Amino acid sequence: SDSASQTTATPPPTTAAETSSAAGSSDAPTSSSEATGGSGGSSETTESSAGGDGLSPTSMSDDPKPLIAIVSKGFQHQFWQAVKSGAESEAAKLGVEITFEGPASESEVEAQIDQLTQAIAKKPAALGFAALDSKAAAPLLQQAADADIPVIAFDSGVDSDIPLTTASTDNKAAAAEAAKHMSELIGGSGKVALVVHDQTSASGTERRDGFIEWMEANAPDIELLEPQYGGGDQAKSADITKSIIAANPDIKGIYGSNEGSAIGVVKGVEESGATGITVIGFDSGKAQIDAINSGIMAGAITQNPVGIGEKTVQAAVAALQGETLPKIIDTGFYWYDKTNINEPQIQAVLYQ
Amino acid sequence: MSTAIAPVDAGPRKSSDLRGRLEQLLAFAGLIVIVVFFAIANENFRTFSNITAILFSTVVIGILALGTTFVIITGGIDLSIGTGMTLCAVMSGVFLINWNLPLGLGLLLTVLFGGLIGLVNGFNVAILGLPPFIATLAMMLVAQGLALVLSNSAPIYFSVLPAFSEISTGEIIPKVPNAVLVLLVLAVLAAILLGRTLFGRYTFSIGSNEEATELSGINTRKWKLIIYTVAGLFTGIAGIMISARLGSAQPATGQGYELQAIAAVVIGGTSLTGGKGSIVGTVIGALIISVLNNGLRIMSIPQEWQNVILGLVILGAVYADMARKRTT
Amino acid sequence: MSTAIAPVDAGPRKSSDLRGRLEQLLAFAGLIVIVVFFAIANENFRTFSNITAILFSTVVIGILALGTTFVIITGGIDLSIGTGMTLCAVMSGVFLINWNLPLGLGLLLTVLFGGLIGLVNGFNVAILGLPPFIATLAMMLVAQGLALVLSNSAPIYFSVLPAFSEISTGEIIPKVPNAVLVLLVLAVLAAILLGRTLFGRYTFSIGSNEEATELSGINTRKWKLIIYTVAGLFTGIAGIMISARLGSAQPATGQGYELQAIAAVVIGGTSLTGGKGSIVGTVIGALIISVLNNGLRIMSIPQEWQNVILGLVILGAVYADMARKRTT
Amino acid sequence: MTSPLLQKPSSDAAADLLLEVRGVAKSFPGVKALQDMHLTLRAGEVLALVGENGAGKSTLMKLLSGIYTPDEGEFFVRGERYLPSGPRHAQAMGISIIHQEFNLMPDLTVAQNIFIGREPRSAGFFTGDRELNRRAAELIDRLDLPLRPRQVVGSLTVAKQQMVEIAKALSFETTRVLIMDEPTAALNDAEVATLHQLIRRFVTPETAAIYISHKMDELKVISDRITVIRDGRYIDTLQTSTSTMKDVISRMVGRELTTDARPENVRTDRPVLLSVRGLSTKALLKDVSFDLREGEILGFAGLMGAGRTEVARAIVGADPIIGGAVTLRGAPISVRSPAEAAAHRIGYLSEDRKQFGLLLSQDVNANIGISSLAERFSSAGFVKDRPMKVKSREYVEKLRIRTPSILQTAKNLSGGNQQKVVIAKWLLKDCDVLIFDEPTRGIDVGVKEEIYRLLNELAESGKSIIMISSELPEVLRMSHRIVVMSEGRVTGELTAAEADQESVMHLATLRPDENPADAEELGLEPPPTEPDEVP
Ligand SMILES: Nc1ncnc2c1ncn2[C@@H]1O[C@H](COP(=O)(O)OP(=O)(O)OP(=O)(O)O)[C@@H](O)[C@H]1O
Ligand SMILES: Nc1ncnc2c1ncn2[C@@H]1O[C@H](COP(=O)(O)OP(=O)(O)OP(=O)(O)O)[C@@H](O)[C@H]1O
Ligand SMILES: [Mg+2]
Ligand SMILES: [Mg+2]
Repeated sequence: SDSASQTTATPPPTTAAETSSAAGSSDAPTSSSEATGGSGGSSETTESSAGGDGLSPTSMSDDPKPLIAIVSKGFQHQFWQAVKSGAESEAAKLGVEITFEGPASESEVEAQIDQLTQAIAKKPAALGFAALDSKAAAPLLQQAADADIPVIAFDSGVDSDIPLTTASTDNKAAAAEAAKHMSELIGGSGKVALVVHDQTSASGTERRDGFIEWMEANAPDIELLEPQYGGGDQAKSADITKSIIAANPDIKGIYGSNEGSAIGVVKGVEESGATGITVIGFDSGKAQIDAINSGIMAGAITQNPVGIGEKTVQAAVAALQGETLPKIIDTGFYWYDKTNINEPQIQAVLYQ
Repeated sequence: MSTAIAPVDAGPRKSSDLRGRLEQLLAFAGLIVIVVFFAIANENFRTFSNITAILFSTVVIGILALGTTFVIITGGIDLSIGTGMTLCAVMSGVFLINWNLPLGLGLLLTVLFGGLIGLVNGFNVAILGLPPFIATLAMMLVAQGLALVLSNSAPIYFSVLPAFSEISTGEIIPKVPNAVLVLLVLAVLAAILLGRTLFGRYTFSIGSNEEATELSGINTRKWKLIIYTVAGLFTGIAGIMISARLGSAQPATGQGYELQAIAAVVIGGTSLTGGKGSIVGTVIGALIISVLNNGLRIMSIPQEWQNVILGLVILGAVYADMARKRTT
Repeated sequence: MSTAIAPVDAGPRKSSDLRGRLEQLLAFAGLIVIVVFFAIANENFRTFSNITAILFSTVVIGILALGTTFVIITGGIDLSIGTGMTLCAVMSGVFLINWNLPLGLGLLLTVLFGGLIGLVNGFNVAILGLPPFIATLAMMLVAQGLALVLSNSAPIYFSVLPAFSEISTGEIIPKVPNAVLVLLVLAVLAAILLGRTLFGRYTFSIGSNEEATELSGINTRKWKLIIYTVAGLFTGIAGIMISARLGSAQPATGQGYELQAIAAVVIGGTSLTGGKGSIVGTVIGALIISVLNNGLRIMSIPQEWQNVILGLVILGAVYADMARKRTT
Repeated sequence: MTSPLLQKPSSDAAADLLLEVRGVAKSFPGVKALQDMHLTLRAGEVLALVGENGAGKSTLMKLLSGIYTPDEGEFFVRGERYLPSGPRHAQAMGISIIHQEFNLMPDLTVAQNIFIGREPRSAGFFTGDRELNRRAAELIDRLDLPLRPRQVVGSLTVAKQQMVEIAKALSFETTRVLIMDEPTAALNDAEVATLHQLIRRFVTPETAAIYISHKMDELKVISDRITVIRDGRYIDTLQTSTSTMKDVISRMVGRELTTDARPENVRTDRPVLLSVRGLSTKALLKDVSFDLREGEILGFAGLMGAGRTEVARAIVGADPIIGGAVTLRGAPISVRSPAEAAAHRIGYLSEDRKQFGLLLSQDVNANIGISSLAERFSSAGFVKDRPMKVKSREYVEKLRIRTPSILQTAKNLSGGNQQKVVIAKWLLKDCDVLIFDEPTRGIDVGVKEEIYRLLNELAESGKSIIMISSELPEVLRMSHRIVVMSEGRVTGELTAAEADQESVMHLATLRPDENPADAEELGLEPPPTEPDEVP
């Protein structure tokens, strides 16, 4: 499946209070702390208070429920479905109505622009938006601002002043975390391959570049192969993985950059019958969880898609109440493996 | 019936002209029914800004569909228009941003580059005799790869060149994006090209019977080369329009556009077996698709149902159109 | 004279059979050249496990291509096979996991469900008379939507049913995944169906001249209905094979598979205008695509160049095949 | 008026009447194809059905086979009312029809075409190909046709395709009524004779045949009675033995026809316009040489497969040549495509109008204009529609093309009218050399005369015409000189004065003894098996 991501003007990752507390395990977003400046320590409290109490059900009861139109980067894939379910449950809690849409793949920038246009045409009370390309969306965001529709960015930043806040994770830092674990697991040397879901979208490039950059900086003895792109398709990623193994019998580790890629890598390794290959994945889903439990996958990075959806709706509602929002809401990322997978705070961010 | 001989010659001609026009008007029927339905069902649909939004969203697919109408009327197909458009978008970035060429020249070169893609397709089809499906499928793959290579797999932004975006989003006529005008002008141009010129006539006759056309003393190879090249020029223009709209050349988009464009052409009544078709039909076909997309979203139909309904309505519209033609 | 009849009759038949077989063998030429090239260029290519990996990766596209060969020989097209396969995969999950049906029954129902998709296509094409492109495009959209609806947009996992995965990844013959055997068996079946049965004969006949076939007293509507249904059965099997391989039904995949399958058919020499084609050709076409994909990856060609090369090699292979046929 | 046909047939007559058509009418948009049509077919007879192009003959046959349903009227088969639901029903009633337009599957073999829908099966579902080919071989043998069961039909010439149709129609054991719509349009005299023999063998006291033709001579030979229709109406039925062709024709066209005399003068005084030397092709032609003078009509005669069509196609660059030279007005030219030929003002009208002549889905206007559009009816790439349409109408009138308007789709015209459209196309284009391959195929006698007149006019005005025809009388009548071909070679050249049936046939059947291999390649029987039966 496709997945989360980031745009050009990435806000610096933050160690939000919530993040660190949620991930009690020592493996929790460690690497992000170094990159953080400390921009948003206060963020968590602000937004949670905004979301929680702001709307009493009675205040809304006479009017039709306010509509929050959400345009995401994807729709069909598990990651986005998890975001959607988070948004939906929060909307039910807060008594608002939402619509949730996204293009079929993360390369369909124009389709997303059309969806955003129509979302604005519905005259929503607020707008949630994860931009595939923020510049392309700029005029529409202006239009929303002119119509006094508050805009909440999520998943990745929007290169614009208009969004009141951004609920997201730092993909690059998350990928670096994956690289760090890979390096540790294979003992700091050997061949490592990347099966990436997309070579142009922000989520694809950042999860690739974050991984590569960490390796280049910290693991000189690890030889990285040319990244291969499987479009997030499991079967294609499996075929790619088998080719990589055939071409490099001495391969030590393979990294799959989203759910579809990761599962494809697992399938490919299984089908090729090769042993001793360390597989690291990204995102969650039942197949990945099974693979980690069975030991085929060493571990994976996951974001908190349900949390992203919840926070987006919370922030939108807060904005409708006229509250001020922090610039950034860090929804965090987590390393999970066999050892911590059953811990409640990890279970809370995994989706099946 | 037997009234007089004199009007017999003028009479049927005029009435058949009228009937022809009426038919074209009626071909709108499917489209109009859909529009009326949405207009009644949802007030947000019938706003002026939503109408322009629909037209705006038709532009890129519409332009691709216009160009490929010619190819389809010859009985061919062009699968390369989607990624070809992307490659042209990237080339516009290369010309205007990387090479910093003047706007006009950059645009001209982009359109010509589109023509070059079409020329290569035409060469493969008309001169080497490859099946159009294969020739353009190969071009689709090549263009997809080259777009990534030439852009280093990263979008090229036109932020430094606001005039470029004006091509699409500017408003010479207030409240109407220029892109819509571009589509309109190109549609008129294509209609003239298809209906009034030798080029159009030969397009039809090649599609109707290529061998007979050849034996009628017409250089069918030359004309097929030209037809594919013209389709390529439209691809080039579509490349400009999409990157102007987005303010960037996105090297990974485009795949899937070819199917939508071909669908627009076929929904518009152009036959994939060649020899039949019209530009009006293609425009209507493209509009049907974008009106449906827009309307379903405006009505907040859950997204997983949107495609189901889209498919059913397309079936219904095309079936109704065929049934109507059968009875008249 | 009468004594001579037997050998005279047998003579040319045998020789033409031989020539036919030789031609088919030569059609491998493109494939063989490609295989030999990679085998020389990279030693990792020519390992046994890599060969089975190539075959394995051909299975799903190959099965779809087999079924759609029949449709294409009639002069039709089936765009619904990609998402139709996905819908069938989801249905296999619904039958086996949600409804907990016995394995055999679940598989049977899934295949029949594929047949149902094909039947609806066939109805739209043969009975309502819709153009196959439109009818199956609509089905493509409907199937895509229904796959999401019926699965609640979430994968359905078969972890509790290890026997299901065995269908694809088990190894009745050591080192050869069952999926490869399934493809092989289906190819033989399809070849017999096309070459030795009335069904095949009428498939060619309809593609060659539908009107004349109808006038010869053959119920072309009925046969077209059956042909699309058969293509649907293959779609159903492909749905089983892909979910068995992945251990889950993924509701969001499938789009794009149709184009690859059609490409395999056309590269294999089946004409989109109908009347000509072969199963051997389709298998070769599918293999050409997967060998190229595999070989280019094994050689670590940067991915953005892979498509460029893939496109060029397809052009070259088809051109060479045509040139060969022209000279013989 | 009450025709005797409308009376209820007595039981005696009913036994005699195999087929009866009563008061049938059929209209298409803008066309009344048939009105109040009558016809009776008696057991044991061959009934000829004649009428001008577009008179409604083929429409009647399509009504009989259930392809169209009549607006009015009814059919009776052996006294029983018959409302055909489709070809299969017609066949079950014992009616076999060979339609004017071929109904063949070009990608299937001869045997597969003949037995389509009636394939021998094994185990119910599998095709018994061995048995299929054996039966086809048997049938072909019995009918003595130059076909092989395994030949792919699309690779056959029009004439052979016609033979496949004939074989198919005669392959039904249960056929009582055989209807043939212009079966000989694509056949030459020898093959016509063979077909007539087949028909005679077919017609027994229990069976009968309807025979549609524009070739007046053969009516005398094959038919017992002749039914004439005009403008979709029944006109008259004549006993062949007691009437003259003049009677038939005057009923057909509603007036007397005058025929021009054949040209006498050999135009040796005129300069040579086109000169062909040593033309050879890979498939067939060997060392073909001839000259064409200005203002001359040069006839090409020969048996089927003699290579006349191939000469024409080679000259206009439709087929590649492997040797030879063509000079135009003394200057060598190299023509590699019909477009280049057109640039040299050489035009070619193909013998196969459906495959190589017509744009079936386009209207009459587009078909007539296609060749001359660029040079006569356009400026700066734009088509000048008005003058184009004026010219189209002019030719529609001149050739009496029966069509509701010039915007009628070519597909909806009758076969003969389609042929006229193709001829109009070339008459409109101003060519110096016109190669007409079987130009009067399927054209009625009245218009034939008109076309002959137009050809003569063209020749008078200095144009040169090559006329390929399998109708020997036509070649003899029209040509100033006649080139005779056999098996890809020119076997002789005759002036109009020298030429007669015997001399031409002698040359046409002359076989180059040294290369039986060529004959084999053409699918012909080796020389000894085919006796020269015609002279
Ligand atoms: N499907 C059709 N649609 C419209 N008009 C038709 C159609 N079929 C036949 N016609 C018209 O009906 C008339 C009779 O045609 P028909 O083919 O029966 O003539 P015919 O006697 O067989 O002529 P020919 O000798 O040229 O074959 C013609 O004017 C023809 O144009
Ligand atoms: N059995 C055959 N199989 C394939 N092609 C054939 C066969 N017989 C003849 N031909 C083709 O037919 C052409 C030769 O016949 P052509 O039509 O030139 O003769 P023709 O004198 O014009 O006779 P016709 O009366 O049939 O027109 C060549 O192009 C030849 O290749
Ligand atoms: Mg007729
Ligand atoms: Mg000929």
